[in-house]
Parts: sequence; structure tokens; C-alpha cells
Amino acid sequence: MSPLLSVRDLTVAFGKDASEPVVRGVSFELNPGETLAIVGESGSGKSVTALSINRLVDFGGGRIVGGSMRLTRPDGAVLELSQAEERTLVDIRGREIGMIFQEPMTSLNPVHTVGAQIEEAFRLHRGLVGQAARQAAREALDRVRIADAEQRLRYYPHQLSGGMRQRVMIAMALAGNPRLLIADEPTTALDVTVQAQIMALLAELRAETGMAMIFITHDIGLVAGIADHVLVMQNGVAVEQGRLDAVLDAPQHDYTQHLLNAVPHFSGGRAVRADGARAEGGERPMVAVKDLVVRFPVGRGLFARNAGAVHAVEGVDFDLVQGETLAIVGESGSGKSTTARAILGLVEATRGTVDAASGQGGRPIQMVFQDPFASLNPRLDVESLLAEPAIAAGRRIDAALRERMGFLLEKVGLPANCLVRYPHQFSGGQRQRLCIARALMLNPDVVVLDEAVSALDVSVQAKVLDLLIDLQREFGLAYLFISHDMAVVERIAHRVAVMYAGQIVEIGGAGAVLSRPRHSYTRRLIAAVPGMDRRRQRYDVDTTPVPSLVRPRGYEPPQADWIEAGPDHLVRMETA
Amino acid sequence: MNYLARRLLTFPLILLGVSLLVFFSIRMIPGDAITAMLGTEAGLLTPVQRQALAAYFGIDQPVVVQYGRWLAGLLQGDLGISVTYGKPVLTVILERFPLTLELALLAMVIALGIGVPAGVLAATNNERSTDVVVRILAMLGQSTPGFVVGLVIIYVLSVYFGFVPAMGSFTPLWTDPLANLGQLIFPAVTLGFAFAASVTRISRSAMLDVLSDDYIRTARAKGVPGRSVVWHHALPNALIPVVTLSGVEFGYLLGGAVIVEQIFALPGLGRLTLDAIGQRDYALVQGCVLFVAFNFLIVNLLVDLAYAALDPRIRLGAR
Amino acid sequence: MRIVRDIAAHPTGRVGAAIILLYLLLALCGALGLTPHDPLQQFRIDRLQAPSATYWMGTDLFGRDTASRLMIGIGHSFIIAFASVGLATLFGTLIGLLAGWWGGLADGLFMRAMDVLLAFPAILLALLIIAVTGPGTFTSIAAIAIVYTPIFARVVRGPTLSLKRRDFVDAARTFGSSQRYILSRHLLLNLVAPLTVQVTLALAWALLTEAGLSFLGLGTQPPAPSLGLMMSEARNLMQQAPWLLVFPGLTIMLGILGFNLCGDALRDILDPRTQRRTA
Amino acid sequence: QAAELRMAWSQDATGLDPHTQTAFSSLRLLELIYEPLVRLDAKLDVVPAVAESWSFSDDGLTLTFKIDANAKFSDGAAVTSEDVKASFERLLDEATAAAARSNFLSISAIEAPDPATVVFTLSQPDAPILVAMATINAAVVPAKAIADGSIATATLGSGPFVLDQWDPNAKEVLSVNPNWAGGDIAYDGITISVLPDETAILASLRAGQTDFALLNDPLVATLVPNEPNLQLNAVPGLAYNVLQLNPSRAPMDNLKLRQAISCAVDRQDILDTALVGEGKVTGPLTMPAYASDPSTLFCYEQDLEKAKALMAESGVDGFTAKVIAATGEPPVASAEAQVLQSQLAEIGITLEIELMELNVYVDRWLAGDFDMAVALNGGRPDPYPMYNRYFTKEGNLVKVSNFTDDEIDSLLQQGRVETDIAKRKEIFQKFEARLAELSPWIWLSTSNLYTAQLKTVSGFESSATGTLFGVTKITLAQ
Ligand SMILES: Nc1ncnc2c1ncn2[C@@H]1O[C@H](COP(=O)(O)OP(=O)(O)OP(=O)(O)O)[C@@H](O)[C@H]1O
Ligand SMILES: Nc1ncnc2c1ncn2[C@@H]1O[C@H](COP(=O)(O)OP(=O)(O)OP(=O)(O)O)[C@@H](O)[C@H]1O
Ligand SMILES: [Mg+2]
Ligand SMILES: [Mg+2]
Repeated sequence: MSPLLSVRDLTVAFGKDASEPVVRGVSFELNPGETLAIVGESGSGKSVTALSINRLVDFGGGRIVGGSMRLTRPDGAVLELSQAEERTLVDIRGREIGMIFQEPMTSLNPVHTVGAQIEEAFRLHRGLVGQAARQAAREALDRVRIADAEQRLRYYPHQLSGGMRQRVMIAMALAGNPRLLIADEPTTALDVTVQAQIMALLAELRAETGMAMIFITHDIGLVAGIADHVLVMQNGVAVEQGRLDAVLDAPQHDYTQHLLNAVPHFSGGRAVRADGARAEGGERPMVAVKDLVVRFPVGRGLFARNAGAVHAVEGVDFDLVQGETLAIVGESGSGKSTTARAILGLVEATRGTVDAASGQGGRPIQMVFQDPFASLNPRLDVESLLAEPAIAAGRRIDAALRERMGFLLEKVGLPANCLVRYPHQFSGGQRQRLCIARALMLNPDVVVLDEAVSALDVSVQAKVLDLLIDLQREFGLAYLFISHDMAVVERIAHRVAVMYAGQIVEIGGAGAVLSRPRHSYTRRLIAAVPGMDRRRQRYDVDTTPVPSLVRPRGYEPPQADWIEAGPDHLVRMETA
Repeated sequence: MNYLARRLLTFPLILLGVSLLVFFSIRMIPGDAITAMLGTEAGLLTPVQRQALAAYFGIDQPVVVQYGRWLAGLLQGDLGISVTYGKPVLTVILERFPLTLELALLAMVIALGIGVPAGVLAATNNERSTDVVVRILAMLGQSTPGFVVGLVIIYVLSVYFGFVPAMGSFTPLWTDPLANLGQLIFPAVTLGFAFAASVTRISRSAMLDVLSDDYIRTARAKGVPGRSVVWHHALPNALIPVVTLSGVEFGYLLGGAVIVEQIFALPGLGRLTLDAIGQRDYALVQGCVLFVAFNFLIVNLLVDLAYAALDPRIRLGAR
Repeated sequence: MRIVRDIAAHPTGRVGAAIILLYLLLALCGALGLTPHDPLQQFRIDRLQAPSATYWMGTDLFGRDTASRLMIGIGHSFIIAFASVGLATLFGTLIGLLAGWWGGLADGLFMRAMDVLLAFPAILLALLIIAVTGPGTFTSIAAIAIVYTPIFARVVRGPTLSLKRRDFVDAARTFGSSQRYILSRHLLLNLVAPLTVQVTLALAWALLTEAGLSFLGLGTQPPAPSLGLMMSEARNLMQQAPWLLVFPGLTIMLGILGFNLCGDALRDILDPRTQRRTA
Repeated sequence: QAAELRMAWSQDATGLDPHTQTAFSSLRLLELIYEPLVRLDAKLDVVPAVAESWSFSDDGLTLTFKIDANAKFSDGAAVTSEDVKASFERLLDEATAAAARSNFLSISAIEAPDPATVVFTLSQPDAPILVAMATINAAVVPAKAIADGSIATATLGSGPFVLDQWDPNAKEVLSVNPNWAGGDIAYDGITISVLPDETAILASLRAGQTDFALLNDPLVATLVPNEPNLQLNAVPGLAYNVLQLNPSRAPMDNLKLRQAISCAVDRQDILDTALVGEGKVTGPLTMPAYASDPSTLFCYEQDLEKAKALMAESGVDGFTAKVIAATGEPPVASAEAQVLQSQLAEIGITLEIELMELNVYVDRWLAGDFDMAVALNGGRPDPYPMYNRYFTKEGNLVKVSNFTDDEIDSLLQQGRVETDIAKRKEIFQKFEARLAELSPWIWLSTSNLYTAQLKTVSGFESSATGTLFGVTKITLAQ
């Protein structure tokens, strides 16, 4: 049997200059029904490789400067993708090669309903029109487990949460029944429960249709769960590839070994930090949040009155003391980012107070935003971006500042020569590191990190986490660390707060919360954590409906009752 | 309060501003209705005669009193009487408006019909020869004064076709559609020509921006053919600046296109205003300006509604 | 300096820059009196001469040398175009930016004031300014600037509204960046693309508006040549002396082509995302 | 089948009251609708209109008119002496604000002894009064229209046509007045289109969509003969192009300097350049009956030597003056100013041209607020009404000319009361020579008045007054 896709010596470059390709001589083969996972450093060329296969790099300014990519078509003919005409490629895309992208936020067309976008795929690939297309689109949404599919079809992308958008993307990609699905970090930035659902979905679909899959991720846990083969990339080169077990159990290349060593293992709260635990009632809180409520009015368009409000954050209390890391975990849309934004004064609190006693010298709280690309001005080069906090504090760009930039860039694993580059020239993970470096420029007292390491490959992630911990030890920084990666949380957090539907449902010492979760949501969350040891796992599809946060005008939630589950471990009583 | 109502509430305020500005400024320009009517012969008038004429033209009172009276009339929907036309100002304006509106609409249709496809074509062929050709054509359109285009059209028509579009008076669409079109199509082309050039440039630029967005990549990955990517996925996202430009331009056109009206001898709002200024027919000038301003506000509102229609994030309130 | 180098490297920007440079040179020569003939001198016996070795672009009704007049006219017209568009860009951008940024009442007031201006017929405006200042170059500049200011305000306000909600602006706020810094570095810089397009459009419009004002006798005063004035003076001579219309017309066209190409190149160069596309 | 004359002009009438409308364009329309007592023929001789005959008493103090028995208003009512009396009383009433009133101030009484006779009693002999009556500003309007105040809004005249529809600045529709006493008209009516751009008028003629048109711009008019299907009618008009100096401002108060300017100006060159040769160099008087040969006037040939000598004599050593001109009014104003600018530069005078909108110009002009002004001033068939306003001591426009001279004043007065034609000619010849020599203004040339027509149109008679009354003679070939 000939392989479905056979890639030989793929070399890809950007711009005029072919002398510095970003992907160099990558080769692999993929048989029908198999899954190849591409892992590796952030910026190593994973996305570029993926985009080369269906030749979308052409539209991003890239060029395939060498190598071959042969695709076996359903009729047995072999097509050389690197030479194919655009006309042929249009037929291939979607129908034979489906693709899911890294950024769910920007990958859907904002002016068309998701229904229309899915229907379009059915029209293109199955020739369905009108009622039949609508019917198919609805089934597709059902298939990716979006509730109320009928209504959701009429929604526009901006009305959906990130997880939902990602599922819409998947529904679209699957409409053509592709024989090869390329998924480029389909779950980054999604919370673990949603991630688990999406993984389950992909696994199920693969089983149903026998499609092959290229799965790009930096999460070795996911790789373990889904891949048959693994390809490890570093710096544009495939440094190692082989069967899953072979690579995971007996890595040959240094980098692979390094990578696997760096993988954080979630150990159910057994490996939480021992240092810097909070002295009982001793420290003055750096940030004290009392009964924080944030609601967003729901405007039904230009001409209607406010119908109600999204209760994004509903009565959140916590404090954060010097030298401490408080992790906030929770499902997508539960109000984590909104809480962070309220602390920084970027959204107005409807009620409640945020006391940010900015300890020494009144330095402002720094924040790393969830979407790194959006928080970098696309028209400024890295130097200007990094200098901004310092300039805001009244300093000028001088040698000392440059030195600091160089230091931090090195610490987060970026070369110092990237100072003259612009944000779009970095990979997702690289951008995230820029943001972290920027937040640390001034040695702040408090840093809010919103999914700050989610797009980083494990080795860099480990480095960055080490950096954060070092700085914390040295300068007594306090972190508010928002993440969905329980392994990371376990490594860095002193305390953990679990949010669900705008409220904290469980809060306490990391060890207690992670090892003895009491709230049902916390339990589900922990159960969904993937791990290296959970190979070829059958993900169960979770059908718990996502609670709606939209409430009618004047709605007030009932008072919370708290159960004390142990010292520094509070759990919200569940109703029914 | 509802957005539409809020917008509508600002209208009287703006109109008041416009009315103040026009009322006092028009009186600041040297010359008045008397010199306009009599020219240099006005120098022969005795003071008594002058006073009589001033009373006749309603300019014998202090300006503030005149404004008060006019405003009082305005509040009752009375824009005053035009002394040159001997008719209520509103009547005069409404006689001219159908032509102006139709001309503006035709010019818009021509401009958008040419400009948007041309801009899209240029953007999708960025820096290739098609792009360069389109840009040069757009530049041609942008740089040819309307009076030249108009004069050339008339010249060519009259010399080579022994024909000129009906001039002088206006045949409304509803009395004779064919004659109406024959009369307006050439002026509309003259106007649309330059306007199309701007539209081309704006749509090219907006398309270039949109084409590098992520969702375009998604569409391509889905296997959407290039043409559909451009028209169906990119274009709607690129239309907002085009709508902005068209709104402004359409607003201007609704104020009348003086030069084209002059060359093609069309009795439109532009010449009406210009003639009224020339004849110092204050009531008419005020009426015209106010009317044009009102149109402008309506067009603005329509533009905002068009944004909402184009962009669901505006329509439905984005996060 | 880098910009100059970048434009020189840009395939079409280079052409545009060459045109602008040529015009600058011509205008400079004109200003220094290095014209083939005295642009104002009326060679009586040589009235309405077709282009020839002596008069490269022919002569006008008064026997003045068109080529020499064009050289002066370029300077004149382009000063008007640049000055008026410069003013309009400055004020329009400022108003649009602040209106969008502050929002609320300021937005309402500013933009409604712009509406009032926009709604006001340009000719009436020009007449008014003439009444105050007398006709001429300054009047043209002021009138054109006032007409285009609201357009710039609008072009800027829309994107400002969406930019101010972007994460990078929020990020800047968390650093405690000053308002001025945010406005100039984060907003203005991202407005460059729409602005450059608008500026090149407006430059073209300004040249034509100046011609239109001259057509109505409100623009540049004779005998000082502006391209627009030359064209409007020539319009009734279209049949007897077409060169009087053709040469200024071509000059305007080529100039606008220059602006546009430079503007597009600038837009590409200043937008880091398109750099690679044309690099 | 109804034949109509399709006419076009670029400027429309501004109003319908024949007594108060003075604009050229208004007069052209009203002349087709109303009639004065007498009118001027193509040779500028006074001929009957509403009046069939007239006579001065020997002392020149009574003027008696006999009204044509056939004269009828378009509603069929006869024109009576009461109508004439009422018309003139209205004219003389200051509240009417008739600019022509100043021409009739010598009328002390009007009587209508019988329906066919009107007697004007004058306070002093007034030779030019008859010519002054030969304009539409002295039209005979129905007494009842005066009584009910409808003159400005409705037209009811005794002229050749009836105004059926007036759409200002767009079009007029006229039909033949069946009651007109002047004879038959060979077609049924006229539609006049207002085409503000004269090139468009030419195109419309060329395309055969207009039969007959009034043109102002010599640049356009000179193109007409090139068109095989068109014919141009040109007559020198009475109006004159002039550079008005303001002798109340230094250094124009200096006679030598003014004379230097007069000598420095090459009138023929201005005519050839700015007016493309269309017109005639003229002295102050433009009516053929009185005009002298320009070459006899002071310095009418350009003489730069003399100009420089006079400059030196004047003691003024070059100066800068602002010259005002109205845009497009006349179309050649800006061109004239530019040629003048170049000519005066040769004797060290720098002119700055200020072009302005017509009304602004008129305002400045009336206030005498200028150093110099390029103007096209209206002419009259008679010298006295033409110049008394500017150059007699009590002239209404002395503040515009800012110039009086005892001899000029007395010559004008003599000319006014003198009824003997030969003697009048002599007086005005002196007047003209002196005026040219004193050079308060620099008279340049007359302009041609143009009409253009399809060759299928024949019979039109042009007149130096510019009237279109000649259209009544037109016949249209099929
Ligand atoms: N449009 C572009 N222009 C220039 N360089 C680019 C472009 N896109 C990517 N690169 C460079 O190519 C390299 C590979 O990028 P790629 O996006 O494939 O990384 P990745 O492996 O997907 O990383 P991540 O895990 O962070 O997404 C990076 O060094 C990046 O800087
Ligand atoms: N500006 C806004 N207007 C309206 N609703 C908003 C706005 N910002 C956030 N929301 C809503 O508030 C809720 C909480 O959003 P938030 O971004 O805080 O979630 P999150 O916990 O950070 O989720 P994720 O893990 O997906 O980032 C969501 O339902 C979101 O739709
Ligand atoms: Mg990537
Ligand atoms: Mg979030």
C-alpha cells in the first residue's frame, strides 16, 4: 500500500531570501488512518510545515524552495503538491486535506454566520444547497457537540466562546470528509475540559472515517493520547521521528530527551511547591479582591434596549500576598480573564472592590494577556514593545534598558537579535514569550499571567516557569496565574482558585485543592488532564451543558454557602 | 434609549448650528440682494428707494431680528419665500431635488459598479501588471477635472454624433424614463468617473488589509475557490471604508454638483445654491444649505446603518 | 533616511518618487527663474502658438510660454495641495482621534461640529473666506483644508474606535503609559494605512478642487499660474489650442500618479506585515 | 403644426418687473413681453412702439405722445394714456425703486387728456429724455396691474410675446401674443433654455438642438463661423471696456501719471488679445452718431516714449496698484487685466489683479473702493445719460468715478438742453476729447454683441443695444 502522503526534503523560505529557510529538509510519510504528531520547539517550523502541505504558505509570503510532497489521491493517482497548480489545489483543500488552525479567535469570518460558513463547506464538497446544506450543517454542529445547533447556526463568530469557535472550525474541516486532517494546535488556549472534548471528537471521527491526521502540538500529554507516529522538530529540522512508543520511551536525539524530561507531569497535587508558603495572616495582601462583580450589558444590536447582562464575574473574593502565586483555573468563559482585567482596571467592576496596594514604590501591576498577538502592537518592533513599560515609568531607552531586554529575551529563550523584528514575524509561542519579557521589564510587584505559557513547548515552558519562580524568590513577586494546564499549575502555584460560571467554586492551598478536589467541577477538571502515561486514551465525550451566564435584568444570584474542607480550603456548596 | 432615536435627537441641534453659521456668514459676504438685482445701477438709487428695496427683500431689520423671525418660521416648517423665484423656498428646492437625487444615485451606481471590482482586481494582483494598469486608470480618473470630462463628452457627442443630452430643463423619470436617462447618463458618468477612481483606491487598500487576515486562510484551507474567497469572504470585510467614502461623497453629491450641473445645464441643487448666493437670495441660500445639511445627516445615518448591516459585530454589539 | 531607501527599493514607489523628485526639481528651477522663458512675459506676436522648438508646449492667449508657466504652476499648485491637505490631515486626525478616544460627549460634540462643516457647501465657504481675507493662495488653502478636515476626522475616528479596544492598548494602560504615548504610538501608528491612502486621495482632490475654485474664479489669482487655473483658463480654447488643456492636464495626472505610487509604497513600507510581500 | 424657436442663453432674467430689473439678461426677456412708448431701431434711431407719434413743444418743455390705436395688452385690453401715466408715476415714485427714475427727474407733470394722448411737462429742456424712454425700463404696464401690485409676479404686456412659463435659471416658454400691434410673427412661440456654459450652447447649436442663441464670450463666438450649419451675428455694442482709475487716490490724482498710463496702453493689443480682435477701439462715446474717430483722441496709439516722459514729468517713479475685476463679468475681464498688467509693467507700474465675485465687485465699485477697476460699463444711445451719472457734479456715481471737471460738467449740461443735433455733436466731441485727455479712465474698446443661429433661421436683426427684439422678424426654414 502506498502512503497517503509522502514528504521528502521539504524546504520552505520566506521572502526573497531563499538562503535562510525556516523549514529545512523535513521528510515523513503518513499512511491512511494514521496519526502523526509533530512536536517541537515553538518557532521550529511546525505550523509552516503544515501550511506547506496544502500550499497555504504561498499566501503568507512563503515559498517552497525544495523537496517534494506526494499525495495519493482517491483514484490512486499521485499528485506532486509542491508543483501543483492553484486550480488543482483548490480541489484538494478541504476535500482531501482539511485543516484546523491554532487561533480560534481570528480564524472565522466575522461577517458570516457560522451556519453559512459550515454550509459553504458542504456546498463545495458535497454539492449540497439550501435545506440540505442547512440540515448537514446542523448535523455537523451536533457532531462536534454544540448544543442548540439549530440556533447556533444563526450566530456570528463573535457570539461564540473560543471553544465553540474551535468546534465550528472542526465541523467545517470535517464537512469535506477529508482523508487527511491537519490540526495545528487545535486546543491551545482552551481549557482542559473543552480540550478533552475536542480530542475525543477527533479520535471518534478518526475511528469513524478512517482519516489520517497530522496533529501539531507542544503538549506531549496529548501526543501520548492520540498519535501513532511522532516527529520532533527543532529549528526547522526534523531531529527525530518514529513510532509513538519508540520516541517517548527511547528518545535518541538530545533535544527529544530534553523535551521529554521537561514535560511537566501532573501528579494530582503531590508535587506542589513547598517554598514560600503563606505565613498565616502575616503578609499584607498585595491585591485584595472583595465581592467582585462584573456584568456586561447584552445589547441586542443597535436599536434595542439592554435585554439583560452577562454575569461574567459574580461575587469573587480572594487576596494575593507578596511572593505568592495564586492560580486561577476553570473552564473557558468562566470569567478568569475578566477577573484579571477588572484587577487592572481594564473593565469596570459592577460592584465590589479591588485593592491593589502596590507595595514598594507604587509600581503598576503588569499583565500578560491571553492573546499574545493582539496585545502586541503590530507596527512596533520588539525593542519599542519591550521598552514601553520603562518609558511609561519615565525612563528612556538607554544601555541599561537594552541590557535588561537582552537579559530577559535570553531568559525566555529568544535571540537578542530579534529586537528589530515585528510581531507578525514570530510564531505563536515566541510572541507569548515577548509578552512575558515585557511584563518583567521593570521587576513589578504583581504580575497577572493569563494563559501566559499555553502556547509554549514544554522545554521553553519549563525555562519560563523557572524564570518566574526565580524572580519570585529573588524579588518577592506575586503572580496571579491563569491557566488551564493543571501540570503547570501544580508546578507554580501556592494556592489555587477554581472558577466556574463566574464564581469561585473552590479555593485553597494547591496541594489540598489538587489532591483532594471537593467540588464536582474541580473533579471533572482534574479527571480531564492528559498525561504521558495515558497513551492512546479513549477520551470520553463530556456532555455537561455549559451554563449560560446571560441573566435577565435585575437578576441577583443566591448567596453562596461555603464549606470549610480543611485548613485554607473552601468549597462552594453545590445546589442540587 | 434606542440608538436611532438618540441619533435623530441630535439632528435639530446640528441643523441649528448650520442655520446659525449660514445665516450670519452669508450676510458677511459683501453685496446684497439690491446690488445683485441692479448691479452697478444700484448706485443710482436714492436713499428712499434703497430703503424701499431693503424692505421688499426683508433685509431692513437688524440681523438678529431677521434671524429670530426666520427661526420662528422655521419652527413652523416655513423656510421663507425666495425673492428670485417668488415661491416658498421649500417648493423651489423640492422642484430641484429629484434631479439631484437621481444624478447622485446614478453616479454612485457607476462609481461603485466600476470602482469596487477594479479595486478588488488590483488588490488580488498586488504589484502585478493588472494592479499597475488599474492604478494608472484610477489615477487618470482622479486627476481629470470634472469640467474637462464634461466638456469633452459634450464636444465629442455634438461633433461626432450630432447630439447633445437635453439641457436646460429636467425631464423627470416618471414622465419619460428614456429621455430622463438620456439626459442624466452623461453627467452621471462625468461625476462617477472621478468618484470611481477614489472607490478603486480605497477598496484596493482595504482588500489588501483583509486578504492577510486569518479567516481568509481558513476559507482557503476549506477549499473555497480563489474568486469566492475574494468576493464572498474578503469583500464584505473590506467594504466599511468604501461605505464611509461613498457616504461622504454621496452626501456631497446630494448637495448638488455645481460644475457638472453648470456644464450640462441641469437645474440641480448645486446651481440653485450657487445662483442663490449670486443673487443674494438669502432665504433660498439658507434653505438650500439647511436642506443639504439635513440630507447629509440622513446619509450619515444610513452609512451607520450600512456598517451595522455589513458587520454583525456592530449590529449585535461586540465583546 | 531609511524610508527614502525603502521607497527607492520599492518597485512602484521608486517610480512615484522619481516623479515627485522631477516635479520638485522643476518647481525649484521655476522658483529660481530657470525657465525657458519668463512665465509672465506676453509675446504678443506669438499668441496661441502650437508647440514648437521655441515654445515646447506652445503659448497661451497672451503669448505666454506654457512650459515656463507649468514650471511655476507646479510649485504653486503643489504648495496649495500640500498645505491644505497637510492642515486637513493635522486637524482632522487630531479631532477624529480625540473624538474616538474620549468618546461620549466629546465625540458627539466634535463629530457633530464636523457634520456641520461637512454639510456646509464648499463654495459658500470659499466665498466667506474670501470675504474675510480676499482671494488668492491663502484662501484656496484655507477653503480646501476646511472642506477636507471633517473627512479626515471621520476616516480616523472609525479605526480609532476599534483600536482603542484592542489588547495592545489595554496593555499600554496597564504599564501606565501616558495618554500621549498611547495616542501617538499605538493609535496613530496603526492609522497610517488608512491615512496614507486618504492623504493621496485628498492630494488629488485638492489639486482638482483648486482647479474648480479657479474655474469659479475663487482660486489662484491671475497671472500667477496654477495648474488648475491654467486648465480653467484654457477650457474655452479647447478647440483652438488643445495644448493649453493637455499639458497642464498631463502634468496634474503625472503628479497625482506620483503621489499615489509614493503613498502606496509608503503604506507598504510602514506596514510591517506587507513588507515581506513586496520585499 | 406648431413651430417654435428654440433659443438658449447663458444668463437668465433675475426678475419680471420691467421698471426695476436692470440686468442685461432681464431686459432681454422683458423686451419680448413689454413695450416702451418708443424704441430704438438697429441704427439707434427712435421709432414708434406703443406711441405712434410724438412731438416736443418749441420751448422743449412739453412732450406729447399719440398712442397707437392698435396697441393692446395680451389680455386684449387697449393700451390707454392712463396706463402710460400710471406707468410713469410708478417709475417716479421712490418707493418703486426704479433705477431709471434718475433719467426722468425733469418730468414735472403727466397728463392724459384723452385715452390716446399723453402729455409730459418738463421742468427744463431735456433732449435725451426721448432716448431714455426708449428702454424697457420705461415700459408701459397696465394701470390695473399697478393697482393690484402684480407686476413683479405676473406679466401682462403689450409686446410680441406672452410669458407662459418661467422656471428661473432653467427655462422660459413664450407664445406669440395674438394682440400684438407690431405685425405677424412667423412662428408660434419661443422656448428659451438657460445653458450656463457657453461651450454647451455651441454644442447644442452644432447638434441642431438649438435654433438661436445669445453668446457673451468672444472665445466661444469666434468658433461659430467654423461650423458649417451655423451663422454668427456680431454687432459692436454700446457698452465699453474701460480701465477705471481712481483719481481720488494717489498717485492717480496726478494728471501726468494718468496720461502716462493712457499712452502706455496699447488698446489694439488688448482688443486683439483679450477679445480675440472682436470689437473696436473706442473713446468715451460709443454711439456711432456721436463717436469721434479714436485716432483723434489723446494718445490713442501706444506711445511708450511719451508715456515715459509723462511718467518722469509726473514725478511718480513706479508704483504698485491693485486692479479689481469681476470673475466672468464680462468673460474677458481677467484677460484684459492681464494684458494691462503686462503693458503697464513697461513703464514701471505693477498691477496686482484682484478677481472677485460679481456682487463683491459691485459693492467695492459702488463704494469707489479700488485703485483701478476693469469694467464693462453700459452704453446709451445718447451721451448725456451715459455720462452724467459719472462726471457731472451731482451725478449719482461721482463717488465711483471720483472725478469732476468744470469744463466737462458744463459741456454735459449744454449737451443736455441742446436740441439741435449738429450742435450737440459738436459739444460732445469736445467733451469726448477733453475726457480722453484728462484720462480719469482709460477707455479701451467696445465689445461685440453676438447671437448665433442655425442657417435654417433667417431674418434676425441685431442691434447695438443688444435687444433681441429682432427675433420677431425671424423665419424658420423647414
Ligand atoms: N510570515 C512569516 N514571515 C517571516 N518569518 C516567519 C513567518 N511565519 C513564520 N516565520 C518564522 O518561521 C519560523 C517557524 O514558524 P512556525 O510558525 O512554523 O513555528 P511553530 O513551530 O508553529 O511555533 P509555535 O509552536 O510557536 O506555533 C519562526 O522562526 C518564525 O519566526
Ligand atoms: N466585553 C465583553 N462584553 C460582553 N461579554 C463579555 C465581555 N468580555 C467577556 N465577556 C463574557 O464574559 C464571560 C467571561 O469571559 P472571560 O474572557 O473572562 O472568560 P475566561 O475564563 O477568561 O475564558 P477563556 O478560558 O476562554 O479565556 C464570557 O461569557 C464572555 O463571553
Ligand atoms: Mg505554530
Ligand atoms: Mg480568558
